[in-house]
Amino acid sequence: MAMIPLWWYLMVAAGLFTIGLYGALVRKNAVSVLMGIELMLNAVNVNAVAFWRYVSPTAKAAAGADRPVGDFVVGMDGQVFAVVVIALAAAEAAVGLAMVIALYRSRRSFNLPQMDQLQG
Amino acid sequence: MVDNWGFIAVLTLVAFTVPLIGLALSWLLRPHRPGPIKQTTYECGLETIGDSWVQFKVQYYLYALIFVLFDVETVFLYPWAVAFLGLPLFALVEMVIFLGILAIGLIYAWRKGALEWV
Amino acid sequence: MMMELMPVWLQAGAGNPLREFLLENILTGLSEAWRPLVADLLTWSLTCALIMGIVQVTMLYCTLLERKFVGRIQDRIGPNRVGYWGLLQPFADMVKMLTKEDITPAVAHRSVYNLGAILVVPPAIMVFAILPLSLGLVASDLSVGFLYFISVASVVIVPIFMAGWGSRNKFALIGAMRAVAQTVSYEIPQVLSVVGVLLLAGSLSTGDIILAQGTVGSGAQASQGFPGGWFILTQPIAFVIYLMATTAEVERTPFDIPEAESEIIAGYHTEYAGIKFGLFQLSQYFMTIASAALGSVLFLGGWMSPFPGGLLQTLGPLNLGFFWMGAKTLLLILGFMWLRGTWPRLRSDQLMGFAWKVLVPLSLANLLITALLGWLLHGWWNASGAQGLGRSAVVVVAFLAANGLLLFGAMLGFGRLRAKGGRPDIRFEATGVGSSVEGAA
Amino acid sequence: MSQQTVVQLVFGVMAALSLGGAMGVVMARTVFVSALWLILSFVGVAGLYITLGAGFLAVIQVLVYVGAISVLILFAIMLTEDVMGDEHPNNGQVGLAIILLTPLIFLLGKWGFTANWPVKAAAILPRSGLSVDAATAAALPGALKTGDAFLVPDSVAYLGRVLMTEHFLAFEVVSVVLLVALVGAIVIARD
Repeated sequence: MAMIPLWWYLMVAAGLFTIGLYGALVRKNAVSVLMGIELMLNAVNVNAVAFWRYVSPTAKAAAGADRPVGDFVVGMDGQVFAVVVIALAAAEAAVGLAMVIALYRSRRSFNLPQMDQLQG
Repeated sequence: MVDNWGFIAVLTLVAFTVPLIGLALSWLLRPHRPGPIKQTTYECGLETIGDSWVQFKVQYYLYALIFVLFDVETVFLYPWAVAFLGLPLFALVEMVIFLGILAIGLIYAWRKGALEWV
Repeated sequence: MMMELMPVWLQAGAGNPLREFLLENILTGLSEAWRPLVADLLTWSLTCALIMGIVQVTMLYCTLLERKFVGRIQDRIGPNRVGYWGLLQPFADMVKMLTKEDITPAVAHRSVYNLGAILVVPPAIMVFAILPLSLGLVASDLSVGFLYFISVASVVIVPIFMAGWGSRNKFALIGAMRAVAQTVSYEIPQVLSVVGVLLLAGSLSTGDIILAQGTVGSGAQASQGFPGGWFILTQPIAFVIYLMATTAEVERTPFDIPEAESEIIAGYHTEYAGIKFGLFQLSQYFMTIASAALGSVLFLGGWMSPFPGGLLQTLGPLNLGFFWMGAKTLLLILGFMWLRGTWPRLRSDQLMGFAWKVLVPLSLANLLITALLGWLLHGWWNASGAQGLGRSAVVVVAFLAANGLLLFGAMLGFGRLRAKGGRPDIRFEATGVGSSVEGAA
Repeated sequence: MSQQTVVQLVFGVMAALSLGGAMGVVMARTVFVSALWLILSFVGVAGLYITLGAGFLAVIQVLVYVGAISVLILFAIMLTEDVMGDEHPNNGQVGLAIILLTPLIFLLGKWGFTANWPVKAAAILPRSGLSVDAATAAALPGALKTGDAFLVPDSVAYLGRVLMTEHFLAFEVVSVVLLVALVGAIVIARD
């Protein structure tokens, strides 16, 4: 009866995740690999928020001064999860791209197949 | 809530039509006589030397980096600020710790010269 | 009480009289399933048309006003040939832009180049959704209103980057890089300065923020806002930071390094001609107007009359909210133009250093002081039961004193930093910007 | 009925934006264009959040992903010379990736579609502040009665309170993570 069934969101998230993983696996370019990882994180977030809206919210008695007892609010766990994931994605992108830049500087290349210093 | 976003959806469509209408009108009215000299890259009358897609210095990236982290910080700052006056003092302490940790980051960046434009 | 005077004409959904009228008189032939939806869509479209009309006309005459105003500052007359007092000049400009030949550089990345020009406009229009014209006259009073504005406005950097990169011109790309670096640097002080206001208002919605500024002397609870009147009184430093950061955000002089015409031709829109160039100008003016309107919402009480006791808030049956809102917005726009007419352009390093080394620490300190003082004052009147004008006076005086102290400390701190000579390339006094901080006291 | 059609249409557009953008990311030959597709995908995901009733997250998605992370990516691309990419942006793992990912998407789809997720009635309520009707009360486990106010809080203040009380540890850890990322990235990027 919901306007949009839950599984629609799950399908989109699955698609995003798979495409992101594909990008991360097949791209030579390090920045593109990071973009694939960002897509995967987005997929995770879509799932988290969809589950927050559809499944997780065991209604709990509202706490706090401005809500009368007897009202029920939906928990915010899924949203908090998504916000933290966004923050971590930002940190990941910052460090990851810094590494790309550092590698580029030492190898004059963007491409991961050439980053083989550790190969014996 | 639903209504508000519905309006924004309509406004988005309208917002995209505005530049398209402008372009369409101009396409009807303007002359079109391209030439090889006209279509050269504008560089004060000189020939362009080398590729125009030049490499930039790392300073730009450092600014963007600090920006991203502070942008994420504001994401946490806004819900806190809005809720603040209904919360106990504990919330203020938490936020002072949060801001303090990030201020250390800013000071570090400052000391390391990441804020210098060279 | 005032809400009853003013029906929610622009408010989406049920309760909008226009929507009710459409439902009852026009759309009677439709099936029950579609009637409300079509009514909604029609109402929204009409609202969009209204907003677009107002914004377009304001934009057109802002260009004229700016040329006249800057002209007067520079002892010129400004445009006066087309129409009486140059009143038809904007339309002449428009016709010129439309009929000019469009030149695309042969080496440009065509799709990115063209999309850049198209995409720069929609965000500048979309931000108007949350700006109220008057009481009850806000198209979309989102609960995340202010954040919506900031995030949609921040999208503009993407088309700017597309323009710079797609042109495949060194100057365009340098301009785009500068534009983005500057925009993102000043976005931080902009959002940080407003946090104090949001903390006192207790909401991100523009409607609530304005209402929170109308509680001078009332017995309102903290949940309905802080009883300090307009936020320019309790947050003067934040106001000045907001204005400076906004000027940089919309890339106006003295922060127009991205398009510094004497250095990099015209920045990211070097290669654009005719209407595409016009679209960039359009977007910039829209953003200027929207930022000024947001500034008046955040700090100047939005549609509220500046007189005590709501004098001249209504004239007979007419609510003058739109007049006050317009007047305050115009005031801030004139402020931007004044800046443009009188200040020299900053240097890149001064610009970036100023954002990160002055504005960000200052707004962080302001935020902490606001939180602490807000908490203390809140506790004080809860404990003492203070109410009315006396309480408002205490609040305003306390905040003004705190802001003064903060300013004094900041001047001292930055002065010492400079005196140490650790960073010879930051010369606040040379930019003149330090003195404008001083002027906020 | 009709409103449902429109909402589903909006969902369809947003899903198409996010998935199409994602396809663009992995298909584009130029890194810069790839990044532009990524931005489109981010916008689509923000739209999905709106259809889920998470307005704050949608706005944050645009602010952080479109306004900030994409800037980081674009700058990183600009810092390197070969912005045009090359003719062969993929490595030799395309076939292998497709072989691996086909069962993955199949399994994810199967689980998403067939698993019996315990969907709560809260999802049915289109907006906050609605009273609980009889059907909802029957569908919800727990002490919900018909007529109770049931709030799906879109309020940012509520999120703030939750962050400050229940989830304060995550909140503080995020600040440490951001600090570490800042220091680490500065050290790495400047030699």
